[in-house]
Amino acid sequence: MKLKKQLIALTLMATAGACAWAADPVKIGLVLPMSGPFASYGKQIEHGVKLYLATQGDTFGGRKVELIIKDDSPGTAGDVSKRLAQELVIKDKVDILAGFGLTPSAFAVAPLATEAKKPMIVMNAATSAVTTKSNYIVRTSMTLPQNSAPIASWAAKNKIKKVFTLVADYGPGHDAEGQFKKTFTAAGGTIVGEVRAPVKNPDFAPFLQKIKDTKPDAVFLFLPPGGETIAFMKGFKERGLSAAGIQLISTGDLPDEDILEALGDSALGLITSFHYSEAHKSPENKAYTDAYYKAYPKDRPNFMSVGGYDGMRLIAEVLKKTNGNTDADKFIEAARGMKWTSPRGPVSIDPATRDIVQNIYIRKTEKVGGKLQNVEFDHIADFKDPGKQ
Amino acid sequence: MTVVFDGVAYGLLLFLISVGLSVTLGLMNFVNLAHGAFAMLGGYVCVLLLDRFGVPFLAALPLVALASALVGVLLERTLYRRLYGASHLDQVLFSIGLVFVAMSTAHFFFGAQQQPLQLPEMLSGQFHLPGGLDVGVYRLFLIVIGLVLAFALQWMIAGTQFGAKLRASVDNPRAARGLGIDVDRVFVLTFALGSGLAGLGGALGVDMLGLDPGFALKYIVYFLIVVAVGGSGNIKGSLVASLILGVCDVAGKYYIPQVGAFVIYAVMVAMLIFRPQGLFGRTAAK
Amino acid sequence: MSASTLSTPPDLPGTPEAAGTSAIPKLNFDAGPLRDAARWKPAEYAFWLLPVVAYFVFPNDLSLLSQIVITALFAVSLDLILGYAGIVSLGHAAFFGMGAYAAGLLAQHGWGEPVLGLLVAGVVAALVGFLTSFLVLRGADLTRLMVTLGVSLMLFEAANKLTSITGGMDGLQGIEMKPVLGLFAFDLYGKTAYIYCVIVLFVMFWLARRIVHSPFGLSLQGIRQNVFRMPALGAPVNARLVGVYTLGAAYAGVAGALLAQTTQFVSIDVLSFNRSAELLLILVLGGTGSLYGALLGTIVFMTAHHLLSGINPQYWQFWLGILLIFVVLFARDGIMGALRALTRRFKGSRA
Amino acid sequence: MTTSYALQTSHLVKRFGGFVATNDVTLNVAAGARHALIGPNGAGKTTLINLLTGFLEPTSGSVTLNGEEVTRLAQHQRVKRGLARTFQINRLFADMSVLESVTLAVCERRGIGASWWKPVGAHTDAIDEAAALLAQLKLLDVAHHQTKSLAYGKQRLIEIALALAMKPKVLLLDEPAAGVPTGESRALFETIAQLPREVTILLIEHDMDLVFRFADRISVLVSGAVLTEDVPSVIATDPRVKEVYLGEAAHG
Repeated sequence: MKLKKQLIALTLMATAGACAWAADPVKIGLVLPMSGPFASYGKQIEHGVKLYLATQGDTFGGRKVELIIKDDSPGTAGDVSKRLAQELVIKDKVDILAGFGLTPSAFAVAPLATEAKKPMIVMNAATSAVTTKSNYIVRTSMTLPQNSAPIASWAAKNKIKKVFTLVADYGPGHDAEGQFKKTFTAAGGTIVGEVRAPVKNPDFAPFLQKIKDTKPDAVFLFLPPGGETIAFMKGFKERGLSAAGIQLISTGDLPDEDILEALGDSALGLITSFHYSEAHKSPENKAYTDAYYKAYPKDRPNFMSVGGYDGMRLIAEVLKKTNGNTDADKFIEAARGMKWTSPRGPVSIDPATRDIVQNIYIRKTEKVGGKLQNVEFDHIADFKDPGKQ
Repeated sequence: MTVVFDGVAYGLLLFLISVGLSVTLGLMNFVNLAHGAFAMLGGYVCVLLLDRFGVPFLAALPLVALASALVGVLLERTLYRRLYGASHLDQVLFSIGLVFVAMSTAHFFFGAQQQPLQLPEMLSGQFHLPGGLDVGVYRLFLIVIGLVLAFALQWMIAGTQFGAKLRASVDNPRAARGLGIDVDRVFVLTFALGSGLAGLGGALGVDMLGLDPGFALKYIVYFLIVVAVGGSGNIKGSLVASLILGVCDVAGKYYIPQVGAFVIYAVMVAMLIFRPQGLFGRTAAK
Repeated sequence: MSASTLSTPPDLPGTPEAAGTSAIPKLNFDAGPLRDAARWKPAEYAFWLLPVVAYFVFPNDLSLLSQIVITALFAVSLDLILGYAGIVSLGHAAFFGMGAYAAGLLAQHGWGEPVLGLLVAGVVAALVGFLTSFLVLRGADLTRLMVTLGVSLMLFEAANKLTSITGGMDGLQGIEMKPVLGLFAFDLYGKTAYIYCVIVLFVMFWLARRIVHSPFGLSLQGIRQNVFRMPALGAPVNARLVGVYTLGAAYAGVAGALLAQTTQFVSIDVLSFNRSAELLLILVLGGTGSLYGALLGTIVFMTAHHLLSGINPQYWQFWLGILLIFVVLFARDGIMGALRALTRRFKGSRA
Repeated sequence: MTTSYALQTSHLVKRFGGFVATNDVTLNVAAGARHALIGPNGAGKTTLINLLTGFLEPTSGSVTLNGEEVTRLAQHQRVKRGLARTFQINRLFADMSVLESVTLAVCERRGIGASWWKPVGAHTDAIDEAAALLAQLKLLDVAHHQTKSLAYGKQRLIEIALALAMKPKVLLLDEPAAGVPTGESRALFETIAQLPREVTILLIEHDMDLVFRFADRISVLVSGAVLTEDVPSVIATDPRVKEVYLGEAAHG
């Protein structure tokens, strides 16, 4: 029964695809959390996508790009994301689905992308298993393990023997903790303490005190961006843990450019591993950040905007390669193994897992020209997502 | 030992913010879930004063209390007054509506991200007591303010003429009017007091709890727990309840982290079942 | 209306047959209004044509329509508890979530038959409802608000902690739904899903309507209107409240299961505070105390929400807040209240 | 011949903290009696009724209904055993029609209060019984009116209708004529007087001439304790009763 249905859908798509690709615009449906707790995710990704179209033009492979944005607030409700995606496919007849600020929305829409045979470009959701949920998914942001493994191997190589891990008690937190522990203990390090703090946690005092008592070399941290991170960083400094020489290490989404101001000086000295920093030295990044500030003076470019920017670039490159043909299988074939230089550095799409392969940089948070930046001083080139090895 | 100290500081912060709710709920029998919005307002006004107008932190606090009190009076005169007789359900829905409005207004003016708040030098950092116990200066500052306010409020409610008039108007507005008490004026002042305290609590809390448009909804539960456990309208009850909850939460997280959030919710539900009127509250008069 | 002649009243209290008083004169009394209260009115038939018409008028919006139907069932479940028995709840999503997870886990482990999923979800939610109902019996409105809120928050925490089972924040995936009754597979366009949801809503609504018009329903109204009088009539109030709370929980569980099955995904959001708060808003908007109030409230709220968030995705919550404040201050009886007032005025002016 | 008692209490005590509301009350109401309970305000009459109906738990002592001890039984269980009451202050279903309220009471008595399948309208026997009751209390004309729209006097009749719907063996009337204009209270008492002897009535009433015309036995309650109990003629001449009432009047 299933095969017959797929054949009909294929022929339907092919005929529509064939005659449409010459003139009609390419409709891209963006499913993003534009309001609610994760509103800043949606805003940054939208900035990235629109910035690409503004700077590189909006016609590729002979077809003009048309964006349709749907707000799947609060972002963690899979049923809302799936309903909006279904509307985009059936009502707005989009050719490509993109966006997905959080993992639940990506997971919910994946089966739909398979059934409707629509390419699905994930621009932020970071859980490793996302690309396995549908053969039509390509990810241009990052994966959690891809960022937590390098900081672990860096720590082991740099005289950090005893690490205390503190993560937020939710899915992504468990993944980051698991990956860090696996890589760090394999490289000879020991975990001297583990804590999973409740997600809504107005006060870190007890945990900070516990860390201070165990006196580790470093603390590996994974918290959702926002109030919790600020409270922790301030407490870390205020209770004299940084003064006591305990090094704070974590993945780069903690000192995200969006909240660096709010973190203030408590973020100084933080060492993180990430795939993008505003301070990354490359002509592409210089052009990108200048264009970003011109278009959005009130905000700062961060990894989510680059996820959107590169997602749009991938679509543009594929359209050029397939001469405007958005047939799902042709699209994915064209995307596999694609390479380009992104504002973050050289990137490519892993032909097997359709996930992004990129440099992961080790950076330290310092004041550059009066402004807090994550300055890169080391990197691991073309790092694949260890989560799927 | 510092766990107890942190618990007390955190408890007092909870008290500062929720005492306003205890006032509006207990003395005026109004379930004001929008109380968090007044605290958020206080936080944003404080950030505004510090960043844009360079007002020092300590000077900003009274202004913040005044600002949120004024907004409280404005809303009380226009909207809240119509709902004094309404059922708790109506009051809850009304205040949830207010929270939605406050959240999107804050989002519109201040954007979605966290608001930075730089504490003045003398309030940050650590203070090393002889016994090797290092105490956060800001936490000490919070405890002092919390206790001062608690006793001032208790004295005001129990000791002054205004306090007596207030309690009379709530117990029996008709009788109070009969005695010539201008009940409306008393309610306005009480509401202003309640929202002013909330604003102050909000501003003081920014450093520890952070501040973003979701603040009003995120911490609603904590304020309600303090009032429910402490018994509405009872300053002493709210103080003791917030201290117990503060220490319980902190100790819970220190010793048995994975249980963490369950502690607070379980304590709340158990308390409500066995002592519906709260630890010290009067038996529900109405 | 023919006046139903009254058969000689059986053992009239206090009038022993032996007393020899003449048989009670035939009472020309018409019990009509009460006797026909449960009969289906033409307006109701018209109402139930709406979903059929909507199927043809909005073929591309079936997924939105399905979610309106699911929320309508969820609103009916709260109306049974709040509108009829007067129990205030700010944590009704607890049962919705339990139903969703039950159906989701069932389907994930191979029992993908939808109708079976509904039954299991209803039973699981009813069980949770029964266990927590004793917490709700004591205390006044405020305590009930807080207790129900506390229970739903605890379930939310539990769902987040048991990531291995529920998938935690990332949600429960890998749900494979088998065709409904083995015949109708869930299709891309959501046709089967929509029809399936409408049928389930109608059956559950029909049952709720029957219950509401039964002596049990009347006794619930009695409890809501005067909880002191009922024991004096020999009614076991606590047993009735436990009964309706469990029934409401079962209804909410079935609604949760419908969502899990039609979207083949369960996110932790099914247990969130927002869902309970929004449901309360929907019910008050529609007008508590009438099942159609729950349905109308859902339709108006979800459509307004969909259109508003379409217009400006970032600030639709602002208008939602304004709407809520307006309804509470000025239109307290909600849409049903306004409709009743209209019909009364219309009937008044006509008669 | 030993008189059988419908309702008895032995050494009933109720203390609220220090205050003794019911002080060692032993009351025996004969089956079929028209027993009145009189006493000045604050004598503890309503507390006593609340103890009899189970609304309040006694501090000590016991309550017996038709020979069966019911002290620990919940309120609704005592009603099932034939003990019905009216309230001093109306406790009615404001938004329900009169017929609905009485039908609800009849359904509860018939034990179909929890039946959820057949609509109320289908239980024609229950509706007929309710209608007959309304006819008996001359409320038939307002059967479909909402309770809250009726005059206070009519609402008092509904209180009695609801109590009668319980087919009580013992009926507790807590100042049934309170707040009813004198004209209507005469009619009210006619209806009560017509009730058959199977129904034992314990009446609490202030209006002396109503009590003396209605009751065949009177107990006088003063500050929670029974001062005396006797036939109306003896009570009428008993100086202590006069003193208690006059005393109350004299001291003001």
